[in-house]
Amino acid sequence: MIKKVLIANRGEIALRIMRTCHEMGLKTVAVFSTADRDSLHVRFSDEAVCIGPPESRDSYLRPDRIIAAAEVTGADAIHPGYGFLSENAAFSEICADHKIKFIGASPENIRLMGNKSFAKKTMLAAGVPVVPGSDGEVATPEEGLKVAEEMGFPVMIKASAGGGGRGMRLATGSDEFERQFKTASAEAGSAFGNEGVYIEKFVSGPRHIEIQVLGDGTGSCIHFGERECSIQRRHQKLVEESPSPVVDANLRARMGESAILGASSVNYEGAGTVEFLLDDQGNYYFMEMNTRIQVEHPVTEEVTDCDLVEYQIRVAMGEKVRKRDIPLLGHAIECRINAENPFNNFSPSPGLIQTFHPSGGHGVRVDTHAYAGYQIPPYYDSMIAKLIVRARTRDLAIRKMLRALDEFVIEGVHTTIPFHQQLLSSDAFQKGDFDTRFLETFVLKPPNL
Amino acid sequence: MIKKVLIANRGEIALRIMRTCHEMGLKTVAVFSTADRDSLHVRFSDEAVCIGPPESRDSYLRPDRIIAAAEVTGADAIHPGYGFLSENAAFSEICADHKIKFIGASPENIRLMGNKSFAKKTMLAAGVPVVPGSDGEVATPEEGLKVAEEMGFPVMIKASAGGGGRGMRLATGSDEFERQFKTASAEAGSAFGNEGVYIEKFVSGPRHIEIQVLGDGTGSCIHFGERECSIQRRHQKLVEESPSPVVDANLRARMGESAILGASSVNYEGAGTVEFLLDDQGNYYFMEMNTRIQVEHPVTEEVTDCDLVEYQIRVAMGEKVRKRDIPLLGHAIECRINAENPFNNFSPSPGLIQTFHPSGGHGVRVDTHAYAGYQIPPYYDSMIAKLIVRARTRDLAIRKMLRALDEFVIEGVHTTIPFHQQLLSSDAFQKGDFDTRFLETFVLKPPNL
Amino acid sequence: MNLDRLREIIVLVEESGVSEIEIEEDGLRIVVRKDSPRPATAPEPQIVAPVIASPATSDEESTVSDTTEDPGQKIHAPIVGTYFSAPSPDSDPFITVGQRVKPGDVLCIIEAMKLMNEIESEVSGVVLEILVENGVPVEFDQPLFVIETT
Amino acid sequence: MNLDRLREIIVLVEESGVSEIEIEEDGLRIVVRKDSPRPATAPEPQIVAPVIASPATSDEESTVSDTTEDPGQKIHAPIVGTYFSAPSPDSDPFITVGQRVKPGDVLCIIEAMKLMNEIESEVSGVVLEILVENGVPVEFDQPLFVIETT
Repeated sequence: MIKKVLIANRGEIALRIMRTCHEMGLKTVAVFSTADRDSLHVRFSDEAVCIGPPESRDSYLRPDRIIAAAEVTGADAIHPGYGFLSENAAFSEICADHKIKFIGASPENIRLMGNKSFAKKTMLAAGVPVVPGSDGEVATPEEGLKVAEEMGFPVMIKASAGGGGRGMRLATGSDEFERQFKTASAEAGSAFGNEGVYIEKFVSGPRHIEIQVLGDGTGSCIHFGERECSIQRRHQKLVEESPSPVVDANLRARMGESAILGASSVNYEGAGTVEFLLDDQGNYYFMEMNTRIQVEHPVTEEVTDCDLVEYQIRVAMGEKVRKRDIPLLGHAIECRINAENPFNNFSPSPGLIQTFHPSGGHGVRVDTHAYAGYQIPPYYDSMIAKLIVRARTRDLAIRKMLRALDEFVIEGVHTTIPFHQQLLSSDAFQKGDFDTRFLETFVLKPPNL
Repeated sequence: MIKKVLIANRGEIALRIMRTCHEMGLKTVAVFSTADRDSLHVRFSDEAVCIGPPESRDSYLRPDRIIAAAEVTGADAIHPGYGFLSENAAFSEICADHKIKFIGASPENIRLMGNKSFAKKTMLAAGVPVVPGSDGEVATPEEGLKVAEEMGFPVMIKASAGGGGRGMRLATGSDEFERQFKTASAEAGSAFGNEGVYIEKFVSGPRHIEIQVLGDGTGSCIHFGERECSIQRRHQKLVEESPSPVVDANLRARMGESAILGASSVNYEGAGTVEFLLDDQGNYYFMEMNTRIQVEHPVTEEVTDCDLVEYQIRVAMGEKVRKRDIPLLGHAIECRINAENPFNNFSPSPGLIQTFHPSGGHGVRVDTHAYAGYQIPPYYDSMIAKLIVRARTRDLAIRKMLRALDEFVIEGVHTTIPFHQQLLSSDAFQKGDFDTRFLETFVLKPPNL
Repeated sequence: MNLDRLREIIVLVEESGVSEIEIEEDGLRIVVRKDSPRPATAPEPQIVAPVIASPATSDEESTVSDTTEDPGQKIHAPIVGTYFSAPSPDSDPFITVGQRVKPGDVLCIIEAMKLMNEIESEVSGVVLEILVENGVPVEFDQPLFVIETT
Repeated sequence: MNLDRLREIIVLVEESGVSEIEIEEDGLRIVVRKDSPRPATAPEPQIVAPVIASPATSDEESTVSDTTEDPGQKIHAPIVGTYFSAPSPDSDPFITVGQRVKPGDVLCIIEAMKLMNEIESEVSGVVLEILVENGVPVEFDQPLFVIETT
C-alpha cells in the first residue's frame, strides 16, 4: 500500500500529481533545486526536500539524490511526472532495488519502447500496423518495384545514408518507379558516396494521433480514445485536442484496439501513449510508445471525465484494469502557454511575472505553477500554464478557448497566447484541416500595438 | 436578435455573464462606478461606461444611468446579474419602454413573486405545497384542535402579534394541544397585549432545498434538479451543493414537478429558482421564488453540464424551452470565498490582495474577479471568489474541495477559507447531517498560528 | 550599527516596495517589515478600453459641485448620455472658449433616456477649453470643460 | 555617495532577495539588480514545511567548495541524506566546537542510498558551531557547520 509519494518533478506537473495524491489521502514529498525554493509545488507539499543546485543534471536528473530524499522522508513510492527521469529504465530499477514503488512503466517496458527499432518489431509482431518498407536496402529497380507494388503506391525511395531530403524521391506509380529509383540512387551516390536506397510507404498528409492506454502489468489494458497532436513546431506540440476532427467512431475503435494489442503484448504497466501517423487515406502506422504520463493528458481527462494520475497510482498499488469502453463526451482542447515570444521565433522569455490572471468559468481548466510575482527560472522548460477547455462540440470548444485566451492575463514576460489566438481563429484550424507540417507554412500576423 | 449585451452588474457575476456572451459571439458593454475603474469586468468587456460614484445607489442601482449607457453604446439587451436591479420590476419595465430586452423575468413575474403572500397563494392555487396553517386566527382550543388534526401533528401555535419565540408553543399530539394552546394564548396576551394565535404545521429539521427552473414565457418550463443550501449564516448561504445528500430520485422528480407547476402557472420567463423547506419527514413546502440567476447557479451547471446564462440569453432571444429530463452527473459543491474574518464574527475585511493563487486542476472551477494587486472596495459585498468542484460522488467532491481550499492562496485580507476547511472536515457535514440552523451551533476552532 | 544606518535601511525598504528586509551582520540581526506594500503586480489601468471618446483620466474627485479655487478647474459630466453643445442643431453653442460663465449658466445638454438634461455651471470663471465634441457620448465623471475660476 | 555605501546596498540586495533596488538621492541614481531574484510577492518561505529539521535558510551561494576568506563561513550539505557526526555509534565525533580543521579532514558522514559519504573540509579554520544533530536528515545546501577561516 502506498502512503507517501515523492514527486520527482517540478512545475505544473508536480502540482498536478500532488492534487491527486491529496485527494486520495496520500502524503506527498516535493523535491526541489535551489532555483525552485519558492515554487508552489514546494509550498503545497506535505514535505519538501532540496536536492541540488538549479541545473537539472545536478538535481532533478540525479537518481541518487532523489532516492536519498525518499529514504530520509520515508516515501514509499515515486511519481516521476514527464521528462526528467520518467522514461529512465535504470531509475525505475533503482527504485525497485530500494523497495520504492516507481509509479510508471516497468524497466523492461521502458527499455523496450525506448529503442525505436525493437519497439517497431514488437508492435509488428503483435499485429499493429507500422509504416511498411523494404527489409533494408534494395539492390535493383526491379526488386524495388516488386516491393513497391506489394505495399502499394505512392512510395518513397530513400538513401540509406540519407537525410535532409537529398537522395529521396517520391514514386506515385509503377510507370515512373524506375526513373525515380535511378535518380534517388544517383543523388545518394553523389551526396553521400553510397548509392544504397530503401523503399518506404509514403504517408501523405500525416497527422499525429495518439491513443492513451492504461495497463496493469498482467496484459490487461484499456484505451481512452485519441488525442490529435498535429499542431507542432519543430516536433514540439503546441495544441492538442480530443477527439481528433478526422477520427470517427470506427477508426477510433480500430486504432484503440491496435494500441491495446501492442501494449498488452508487452504486459504494459501504468499509463502510456501509443503514437500513430494517420495518413489522409485513413491508414495509420505505429510511430512510438511513450511510457509516461504526457503533458497533454488533460484533454483526455476532460472528455472521459477521469483522473489519469489516479489510475496510475491505483495500478501501482496493484489494482487490476477492468476491460470497458470509455466514451468521449464533448470536445476538449489544450493550449500550451509558454514563456516565449511567438513574434521573435518563439525565443524563450524567462523573467518576473508581474500580473497573472488565469481564465475561469464553466468548462475551463488551468494547470499552472505560475502566479503574480513568480520568477520564471531560465534553467527549465518554458511552459508556464496549460489552458484546457471542454464544450459539447469542437466549434463550441474553439469559441470557449478563444474567450479563455482573451481573458488570460500574463504581464511581465512574452507568452504564446497571441499565437494561439491567431491559430484558433484561422480557417484551417477551425475546419480541422491540418497535418504535422501545418505550422511550417502558418504565417503569424504582427502583433497589435 | 440580441447583438450587444449591457451587463448591469460588477464583480464575478459580470465576468461570468461576459464569458457566455463572448462565447456566443455577442458584444458586451460593462458599466462601472469610479471605484471599479480597474476591475476585470471593465478590462475584459468590449466597451465600458462609467455610470457614477462608488455608492451603489448612485451607480449600479440607477436605472436611468444604466439605460443611458445602453443607449449611447447601442446595446440591445441588458443582463442584470443578481442583486442590484435584477428583481426590480420597474427596471424590467423601463427596459421594455426603451426597446431594450431585459434578460430576466417579466415585470409581472417579478412583481408577483416579490410579494410573498401573493406568491404563496399563486403556488397553492397551482397545486404546490405550502406550509399548511389556519386561515388566520383561531378563537378556541376546540377550533384549533380541529385545524391541527386536519394538517397533522406536530403543529406550532403562534401569537398573531408574536416574534422572538414568545407566544409560540409546539404541540406534538391532540392530548397536549389544549394545554399548549392556552399557554401560548396567555403568553401572547401578557407579552403583546393580544391573545390571538394561529396554527401552522411544524417543520422539523428544515433544510433549504431549491429547484432551478427555466421557462420561455409561454408556460413551457423545465427543471435542473435541486441545490442544497442549508449551510447558512444569518440567512446568508455559504456552501451549496447539488444534488442534496437527502434528496433521492423520487423526491427530486416530485419537487421538480412542483416547481414546474408553479412556474408554468405564471408563464414564467427566464431562469428562476423555486425555494422549498424540506422537513425531516420528506415533506416539502414552497417558501419563495427568486426571479434571477443565483450566486450558486454553478453547482447546477457542473452537474448538468450546461450553461444557465446561455439558456437565459437564448430564452430572451425568443427560443422555446423543450421539455426534457436533465440528469445530474456526479456531485458539485460551491464554497463562497468572502473577504471576511471567520474568527472575528465574519467581519468584513476589505483591502489589498497581495497574493492570489486560485485552485486548479481537473474538476475545479473558480469564478472570480480578484487578482494579486486587486483592492477590494468597501462599497460592495464581500464575496471575492466562488470555488466550485465536481466529482463522481459526494465523498470525492468533499475531498476535492478540501484539496482545492488548501491550494487557494489569498494573502493580504482575511477570507472564509479556514471556515470552509473546518466545515468540510466536520463529521456532520460529511454525513450530510445538517439543517438550516446548523451553523448556529457549529463551533469554529481557533486558527492555527 | 548606529541609528543613521538603521534609518537608511528603513528608507531603503520604503522606497523599494519590498515587504521585508532582513539583515544579519556581526551578530546583529535587523528585520524591517512594512504593512501594506503596493505590489508591483497591479494591472495597468491604461489597458481599460472604455467606448467613450475621451475617457475621464483625471485623478481628482472633483465634479461640477466642486468649488475649490484652483484656476483651470475641470468640469466633469454628472451623468451618462449624449453631449450637445447647443439647445438645437441650428442654435449657437451655450458657451465658447474665452466666454465668462457664472453659477446657473447652462454649459451644455446631456441627453439620457430621451430627456434633455441642462448642465448648469456651479462656478464663476472663464471657459479655457471645451474637451468634447457635439453629439458624442460621455460617461460619468468625464471631463467636459476647463474653466479658469478666479 | 561613497563606495562603501554602494557596497552596503549591493550587500543589502544580495541578502534581501529582492530583484531590484533603486535609489535616487541628490541627483545620484543607483539601480542594483540581481539575476535570479526572489520576488516580493512570492509565498513566504516559512510556510514551506520541509521535513528537514534545520532547513537551509542561508542566502549565500557558498558551498563547501567555497573558499572565500570570510570568518564564520558556513559549510553546507553537498547532498541529501542522513547526517552522522561520528564514524560509528560508539566512536568519538569527527569534530567538536573549538577544534581546528584543515582541507581533507573528515567533518561528518552523510548516508544516502546506503552509502556512507564522508564529507571533507575544503577550508582551514576553527569549528565555531555545529548546526545539526547526529542522525537527522539533511537536505542539499543545508548549513552544517560554521568554521572561522583565518
